[in-house]
Amino acid sequence: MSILNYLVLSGILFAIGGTAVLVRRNAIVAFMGVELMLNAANLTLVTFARMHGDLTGQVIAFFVMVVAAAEVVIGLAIIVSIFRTRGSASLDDASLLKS
Amino acid sequence: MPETLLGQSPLTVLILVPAVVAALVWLVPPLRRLARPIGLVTSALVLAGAIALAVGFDVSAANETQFAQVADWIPAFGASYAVGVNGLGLVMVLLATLLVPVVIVAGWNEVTLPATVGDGDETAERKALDYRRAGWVALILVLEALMIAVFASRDIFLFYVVFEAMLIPVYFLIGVYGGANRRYAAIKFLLYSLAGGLLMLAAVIGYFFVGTDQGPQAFLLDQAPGLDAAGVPLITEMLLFLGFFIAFAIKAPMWPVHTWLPDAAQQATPGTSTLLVGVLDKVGTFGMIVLCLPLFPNAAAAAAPVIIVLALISILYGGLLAIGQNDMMRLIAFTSVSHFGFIVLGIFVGSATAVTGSMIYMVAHGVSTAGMFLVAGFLTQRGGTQDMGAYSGMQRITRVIAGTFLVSGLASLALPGLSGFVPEYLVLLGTFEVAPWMAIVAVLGVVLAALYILLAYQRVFTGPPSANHAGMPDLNGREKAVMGVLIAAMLVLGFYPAPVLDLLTPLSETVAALVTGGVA
Amino acid sequence: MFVAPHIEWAALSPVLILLGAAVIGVLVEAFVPRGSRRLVQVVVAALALGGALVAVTWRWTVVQQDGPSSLVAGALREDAPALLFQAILLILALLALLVIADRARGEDAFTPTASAIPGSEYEGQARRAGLAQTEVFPLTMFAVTGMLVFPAAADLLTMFIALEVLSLPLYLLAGMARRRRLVSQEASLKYFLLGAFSSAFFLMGLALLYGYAGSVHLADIATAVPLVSGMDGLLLAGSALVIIGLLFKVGAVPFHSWTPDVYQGAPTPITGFMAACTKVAAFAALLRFVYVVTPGLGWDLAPFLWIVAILTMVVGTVLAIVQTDMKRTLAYSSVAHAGFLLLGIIALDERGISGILVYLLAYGLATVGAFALVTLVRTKDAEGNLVGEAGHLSEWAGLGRRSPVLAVCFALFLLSFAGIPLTAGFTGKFAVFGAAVAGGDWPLVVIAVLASAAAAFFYVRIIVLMFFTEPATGEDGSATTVVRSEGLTAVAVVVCAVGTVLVGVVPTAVLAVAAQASKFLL
Amino acid sequence: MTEMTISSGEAVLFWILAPLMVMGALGLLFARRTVHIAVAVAGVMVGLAVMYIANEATFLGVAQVVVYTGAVMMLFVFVIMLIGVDSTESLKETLTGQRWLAALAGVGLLVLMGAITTRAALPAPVGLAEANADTNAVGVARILFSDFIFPFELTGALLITAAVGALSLTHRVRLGAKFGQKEMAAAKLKAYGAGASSTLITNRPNPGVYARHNSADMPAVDAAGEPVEASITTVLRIRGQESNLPSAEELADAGRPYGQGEEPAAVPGAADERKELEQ
Repeated sequence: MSILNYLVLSGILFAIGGTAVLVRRNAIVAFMGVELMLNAANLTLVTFARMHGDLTGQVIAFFVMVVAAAEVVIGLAIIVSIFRTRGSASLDDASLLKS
Repeated sequence: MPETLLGQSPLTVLILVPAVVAALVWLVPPLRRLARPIGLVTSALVLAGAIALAVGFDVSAANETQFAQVADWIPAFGASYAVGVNGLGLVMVLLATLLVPVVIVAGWNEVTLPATVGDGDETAERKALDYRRAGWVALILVLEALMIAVFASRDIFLFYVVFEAMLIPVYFLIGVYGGANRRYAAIKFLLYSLAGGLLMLAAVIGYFFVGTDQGPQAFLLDQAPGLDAAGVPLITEMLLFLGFFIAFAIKAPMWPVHTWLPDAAQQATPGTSTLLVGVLDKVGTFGMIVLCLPLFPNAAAAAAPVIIVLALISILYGGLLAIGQNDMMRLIAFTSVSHFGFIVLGIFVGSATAVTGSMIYMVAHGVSTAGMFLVAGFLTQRGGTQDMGAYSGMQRITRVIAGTFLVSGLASLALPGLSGFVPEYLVLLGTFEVAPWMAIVAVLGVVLAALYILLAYQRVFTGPPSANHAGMPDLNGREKAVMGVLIAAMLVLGFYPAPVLDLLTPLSETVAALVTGGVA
Repeated sequence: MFVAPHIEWAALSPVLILLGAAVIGVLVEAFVPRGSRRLVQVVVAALALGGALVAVTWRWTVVQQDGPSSLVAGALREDAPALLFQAILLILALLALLVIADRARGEDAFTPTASAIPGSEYEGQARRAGLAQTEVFPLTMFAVTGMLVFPAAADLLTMFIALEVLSLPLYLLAGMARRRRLVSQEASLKYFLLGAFSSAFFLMGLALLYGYAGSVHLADIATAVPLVSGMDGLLLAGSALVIIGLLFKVGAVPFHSWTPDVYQGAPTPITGFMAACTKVAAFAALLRFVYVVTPGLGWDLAPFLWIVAILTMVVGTVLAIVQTDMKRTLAYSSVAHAGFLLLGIIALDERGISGILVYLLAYGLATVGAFALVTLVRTKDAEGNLVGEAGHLSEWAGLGRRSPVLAVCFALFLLSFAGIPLTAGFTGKFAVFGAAVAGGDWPLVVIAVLASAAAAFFYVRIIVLMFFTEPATGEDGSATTVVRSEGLTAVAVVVCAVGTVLVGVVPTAVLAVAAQASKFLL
Repeated sequence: MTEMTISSGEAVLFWILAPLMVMGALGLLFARRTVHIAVAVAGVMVGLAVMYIANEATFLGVAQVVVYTGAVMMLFVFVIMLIGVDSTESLKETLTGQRWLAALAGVGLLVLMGAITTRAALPAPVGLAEANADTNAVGVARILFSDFIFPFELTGALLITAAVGALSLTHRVRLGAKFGQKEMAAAKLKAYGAGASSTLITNRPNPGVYARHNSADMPAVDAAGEPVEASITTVLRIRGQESNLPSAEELADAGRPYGQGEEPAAVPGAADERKELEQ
């Protein structure tokens, strides 16, 4: 067991999150994919902090949590306002914008 | 002529005056009604200024830049505001300033309202017409300023900028005031020119970074070293040369990048066509002489054989297609393609005689083409169509039109005594000295010229007078004056070309030496 | 053991002024009566932007004298390029603010209340009651704050936070258009999702670089490059991910997919604001990152940037040609411009920095001006009621005849986009292309010139449409009309036009300042 | 600095948690119901919290539970509830092949991340024993308030933006007079007095409550045995979620409770109504 395992795990989570954003058509699910990506980055930061023996990584991860919280508020507010308009949170229904 | 006005070169004044007047005419509503007289007076003044300039020009030093002014413009790019003329520049400035008042007079009543405007409200109609005329005059004056600037610029960057800027007024002159298909013609013209211009831009940037001097005056033409001196590999030099040359070849329409010209000439008003073919297209050949050859002598020498072949093709192709045209304006356009072939041939063949010929050719062709376009314009304005098949026997109905057309046409086909003869003779002579077979091919072009002019004359002016056009008015006094000036110019150039030759000969030695690779 | 950090208040003044204005704006929402809110907001915002501009100018003189310095424990870097980027940002933001604040025909471009369901009874009530979503102004101020920090950020964390500070308000603003609410809301959602997606990439890059160097300061990472071995993968991938995160913001292909939708859906003044200012801020950050961190990489990233630049120029140009909507056309053209700007990044020398500065100024002026004019051109139905902005290109036909001044200004901005000489766009293109040639990237320049030629086609097409085409009247009697602005938009347009001409004709001063700023110091 | 060792207990913990977390994450890709996904992701977040603590980040571990699991994910669940628990997404593709392309991009990302992390020759981990000497929270706070004081202050702007944004997107000022219970009663009576036959003075009928169906989606039955449409809330009707009355056979079939294993059929007309509402 080495700390490498944590990095591999975070890589897997990041990739799954990224794929979810690209594949899923539901805005909320896609957004959760983004959250998973952020968390994966946090795990990387925490692991590297341990590797370097330096708490900076943890502090950055803490910042990410704050940022993510603000982002979630905005994102969900946008999603709710769209839902109230159309009764759906699917990105496919939101297809007025076409070239 | 005062040497300086507020410390400026007189050329700067000549550039500024029409530009400022143009802005005033367009922007100040009370002046709009008087636009045409104001335009005429301004252009006449500019012509007077140009003549004064010529009087003050030191002919013995025709090879050198005179009336020069150099000021920093964008030091970071190595660009300066540098103007000045040598013999060739002076001659071209004279040509441009001569043709502008002529065109204004010729097109006095050319601008009318489009059919859509005018629902009976007379004051509104009057205002709309004034606005439209003011726009026309302003565009022509702007164009005049730019033409003087381009022939006077002694900085590569300035030359490029003006070269591109000229597109805009021409584009509007064709696109707003032209015939039914004007939009297509205007866009075709613009796209061709833009493509050429951007290639030239790439070459300008390349020249800056490849050359030895990257200082604040790197683009100054009188200090710009040819790239042969900078030890640049031939391939690089060739690429840069091509960037410039293609832009100029599009401008001075050479086969195979000439196709915009017939459309533009057909759709533009005769006045616009006159300026376009008579002066603007000369910027292409002018650029070949003042930029392509001195800056990239090795590349020019290497490319000369290919260019000569293209020039010969242009001569024959233009002549052949001119014969097949039914549209008068297209016919004149194709004759120009043929003539430009002669000019390019003379420049690149590598003989001083031929180069001199080419330079005079640029002036002579400007005058004779102007005559043909304008008189054809007078005719079509009366007859209502540019289709030659619609006319017949016009020499019995409109004698003066027939006569002036014939004189212009004969000048164009190089009848001795008229303007076209001396240059064509010189080009052929020079070519024959270097490469007889080329001269023989080119002579075919002369034969074709005789054919297309005389055939056109025959179709339109001889034969039984057409009933449709019976009673068509002949040229009025204004129009006679226009044609009179032009024919006088043709005669002067035909009988007494010596002053012009004096201005141009010193330069041609240098130019020819560049092509042959010899030392000047 | 704990040492309180030293805070350089004076040097932070531009940021602090704007942050203060944003907070005051929020308080104004709470305490000032509805009738005078808008006026107070506009005044506060304009004063703050003007004040910040003065502060930046003052800091410029200080930096010229004392040299660059690090601020607040190394979070920010105060140096000449940062200040110049900030100055450009503030100028453009001030112009954009004028357009945002303008109320042509008594209506601004924003929904009376964003909380109303589009088309509902409540929305109608709100409109009749004359509500105004004045939160727009503090949100704009927050966005500008983030943008101001972005070029100066000296560590990746500050950069990340600034990225979010500038993005979050824009996500919200994009959804507040007065008309076509559904499209606007959708733009907001798309912008948000893709923006969050891109910041996740940025963050992962940050994490990997932290793992590599043990620090997120750009300078520390740069010093670690020659020292640390065995982890090149982390460095390379981290840099690539950070760059990808920034490329999303500048709208480079293949990270551009949000651009057309968001540009089209957002309220037009906001589109102008973010098209100009976000691009300036993001390129400033990209420039700092690339110039400080990656030179030590021995150019392993060059192929990646080359491909992105080529794709961006070509795809942006080609797709712009096939568009039929004005805002989408401008959106794709802005994608193409991102590609041209990337040439300056790739050049990796001082010329590149000054080139990008000039290009961004030119592009920003034309963009703010063009979108400002788009707000004034409206469609009218058969009864003469204003319906909304004229989106379709065909609705712009014949504008040159009816409003020559507007059409000439618009044509000027288009010519500047196209890079025609004597406009600012030409100066910018020349500077950037020159830098690329000097950097030896001439194949890129050839592609760029070809792309410019193709791009000129669609700019010219619009000019043709405006001047040479008869105005079209729809089958239902709808027509295009130009509304009079309250004056603010007109001022912005005139300033942009004059700026475009001046930078085109006498660019010496601008070039000299840019050249002074082009030294990046660690 | 001494080199850190990783205990075998941590290894066991990792190998139990990691597969669970990956499975939870895969829910994002394959689960159909949004609420399931949210719960799965919340699980992943808890797993991460445990891993943070294992990585000597006690403070973060706690913050993760409080902020992410407790606040962020619950906000997600809240919004999902607001929008509709059982809203599923359509699986049709708008752009053909887009899904495969996206999946391919995802696999590429996975390979990339794997290659980066496994190929790197990481130095031996130092461990945080020294840095955490004054407890982890104090260590974090020291850096937070010295090196990163500027970004820390800047997050304030972020939080204000979030608050302003959420408010402006959701808060509505009241326009016009207050329309409370009293006013509504008065209005109803007025309408009734004016002779509008469709107006009810009383409440609407309650949904049907039967021995086996006491849910709000079951209509009440009038004297003739027909369902009363007005007895079901509009929301359910618009979504097409009301149940049909059990048929006689079903009533007779007492062995099987209604509603298991089959979707309630949508009432005809509900779909049209929904469309109208969306327009």
